Amino acid sequence: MSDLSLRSAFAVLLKRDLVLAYRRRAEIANPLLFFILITALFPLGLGSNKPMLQAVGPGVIWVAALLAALLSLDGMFRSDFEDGSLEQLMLSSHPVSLLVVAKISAHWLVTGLPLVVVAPLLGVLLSLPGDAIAVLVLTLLLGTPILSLIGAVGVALTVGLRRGGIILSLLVLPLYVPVLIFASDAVSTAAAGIPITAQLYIIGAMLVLALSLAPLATAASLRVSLS
Amino acid sequence: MTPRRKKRLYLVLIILAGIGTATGLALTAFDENLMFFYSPTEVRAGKAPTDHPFRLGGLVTEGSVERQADGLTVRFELTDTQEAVTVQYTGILPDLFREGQGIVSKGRLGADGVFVADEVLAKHDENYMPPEVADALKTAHEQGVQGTQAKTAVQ
Amino acid sequence: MPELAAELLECERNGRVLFSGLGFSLQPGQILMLEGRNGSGKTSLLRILCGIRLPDAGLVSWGGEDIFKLGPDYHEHVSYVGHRDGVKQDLTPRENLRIARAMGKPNPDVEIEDVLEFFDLYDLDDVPTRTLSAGQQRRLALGRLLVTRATLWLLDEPFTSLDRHGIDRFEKLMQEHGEAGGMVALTTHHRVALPDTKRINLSS
Amino acid sequence: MFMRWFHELGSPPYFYRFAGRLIPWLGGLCLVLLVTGLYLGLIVAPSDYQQGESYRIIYIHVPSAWMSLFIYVVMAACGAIALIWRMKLAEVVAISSAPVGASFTFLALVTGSLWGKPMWGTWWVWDARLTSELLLLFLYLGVIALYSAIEDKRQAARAASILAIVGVVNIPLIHYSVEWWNTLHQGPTVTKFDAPSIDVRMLVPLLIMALAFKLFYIVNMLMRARCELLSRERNSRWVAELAEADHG
Repeated sequence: MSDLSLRSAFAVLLKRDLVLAYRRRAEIANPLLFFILITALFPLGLGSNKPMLQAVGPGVIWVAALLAALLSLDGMFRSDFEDGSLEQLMLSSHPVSLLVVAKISAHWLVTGLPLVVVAPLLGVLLSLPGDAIAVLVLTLLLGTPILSLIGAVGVALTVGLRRGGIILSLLVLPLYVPVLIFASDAVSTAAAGIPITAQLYIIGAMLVLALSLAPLATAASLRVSLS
Repeated sequence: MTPRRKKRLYLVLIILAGIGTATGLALTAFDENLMFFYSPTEVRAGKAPTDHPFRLGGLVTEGSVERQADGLTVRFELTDTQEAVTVQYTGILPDLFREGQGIVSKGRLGADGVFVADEVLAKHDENYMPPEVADALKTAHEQGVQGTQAKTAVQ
Repeated sequence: MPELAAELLECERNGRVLFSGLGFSLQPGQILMLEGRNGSGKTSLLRILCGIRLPDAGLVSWGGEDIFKLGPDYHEHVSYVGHRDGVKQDLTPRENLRIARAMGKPNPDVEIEDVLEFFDLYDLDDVPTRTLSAGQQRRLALGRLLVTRATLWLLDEPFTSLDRHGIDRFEKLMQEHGEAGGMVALTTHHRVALPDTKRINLSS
Repeated sequence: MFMRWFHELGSPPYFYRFAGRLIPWLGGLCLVLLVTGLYLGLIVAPSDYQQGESYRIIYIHVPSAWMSLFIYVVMAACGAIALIWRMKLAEVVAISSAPVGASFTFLALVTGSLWGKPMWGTWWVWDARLTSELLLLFLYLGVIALYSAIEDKRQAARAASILAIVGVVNIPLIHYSVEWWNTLHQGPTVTKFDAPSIDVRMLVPLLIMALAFKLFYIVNMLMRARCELLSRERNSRWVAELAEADHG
């Protein structure tokens, strides 16, 4: 009985955030446009020297993905904090750390998944070889949920602050660095035609670790921020 | 057990399982090739990229360092005691560069099998000792090697 | 039904002690009014009772157990309406209530339609909450109290933006909740005509 | 007995007085060790068979790097205590440790860079050890920034504690990076399981310096903690009494 109601609470919350995102779809599109624009700036700024673009491409796309994720984070808890829904979430009769997973999933579906979808296009713009594009998509698929999970902790810590944005990036970006290193390394290694299973294992390990610890840390941080 | 305790226990178990899985994945990754540089053996075996810059690490082979006429370009062999790769570098070498020393160099592998480096870094080891001790150790080691050889010969 | 008890509560904000050594208990059927000047810590006390805010010292217990240890097991008995309504502006009143119901322990005896009806929101149930007036939004927030089986209502200035009719109606609702064995703790500046209320003044 | 002492130490006025009495002693000892360590390390110890005189920077670099990790772990542990048992003093110790730890991390990075240029041939290289140590600096700065951004200091301390605990995942990464990856940075010397591969005349000054740095941290942290306590408890009776005694 309680499992059933937990599952329905999870589903209701997930659906709520998706519906809200849909009703504000213009805002949701912003990080995605930002991602595409930032990546497009590099060929414009560096000149369309193909080998060079190939060399910097994986790093550029991943840095852009990082910044786009950072930009989208604020939306995860800010409006809930301002209208009081976050207090209500904390007072739910279900464990907060599980409800937080619903919110993070919604955030990823709305902001992370689109990045994965448009990534091949950007790979083509930066003239990455086909294998590298496939790996790019794979690393983004594994890596962007980590960004949402770690980001949730950062937003939860800064949600009560009036100018939390700068601090948020100071807290979150260092924690993003390992993802960036291994993911862009995997893509450029794949471009060189070398097996990348090791990097994928590492990213997988980070994902599992973030999945099991970040929700707890987020719930604890929200508790602190609301008190 | 109260339902609350039970729930908490499940949660702890899930988290522990998560951490365990993560560790397992990470350890699997370390069994694969995840490294800062390639060794000469791997280069010889064709594991290093051909049209991509990479790092090559190894020991400078004794007696292999030759300076070109321009005084800046150096050629030397890097070895991991199994295989060796010839490295060519133009520029100023670090203090610690000498024969027998560990080196990490970054560059590309040419079609002729020569590694053209655009950066040479000297990797020093974790041993610290005064020169006289190092000498003494070296002699002792050589004697030790001779000793074992003598033993083998006797047997 | 368990009772809510507070022992030696202390609360400080930015190094200033708002109250300390505060103790009281709330039995089923009782209504507790928290009084005091602005900034005397009424809202902080309510949030401590909710379990959102940690007291700097002391203990709040529900049926003899620390509410912070009980966590969600305590929250299934609690419904809180704070300064901020806690409704999503882009969702309709009906959607808002459906979410509130799923977050707590749903009350099977109450239909969402009845709640909307009771708070005069029935005709507005398919427009975004953003288009509702402040008083209507407040009524929607109060509607949350009915959709779950919460017995303890914690209300921070529940009468804000309500008209005379709404106030009377809600007073009556609180009274009925008390008669049915529920408990209410509220802060308000309105003179409330409720029998059998307990009062705590934080300013004295 | 011990628990009672521990509990007493947890009360701010007691800790304030206790730390006040401890500081001059520890500070003096720290100074003596620092001078001895530097004298032995820079003048008495022999030069290295490979690196000559340049290796002497280990007397600053290695203890700073150790302290950067040690202080982070202390900070996170105090943070955990502060979160679980809501102990005021643990909050204060955690938050007072952060600036000292950040300074040591910075010092380790700078001295490492100074060492790297002549030895490796580069000021900086993005290998695992160096990158993860740089991340540690950012983690420290994040903790400090978060703490100062939140107005209510108790809330701030708890938020900073959570961040510190989250950042702990970086610590094993730094420590084991030289073993897990083929880094440019050399492997551990003193802490490896078999006998340290360093001459004893070089090891002794290193250990003395390490102890001196540890004492420096404790003294500095205690001084900061005293200030923090005074500013947090400025409205309490014991601070008022203290101020009165000072004036009178």
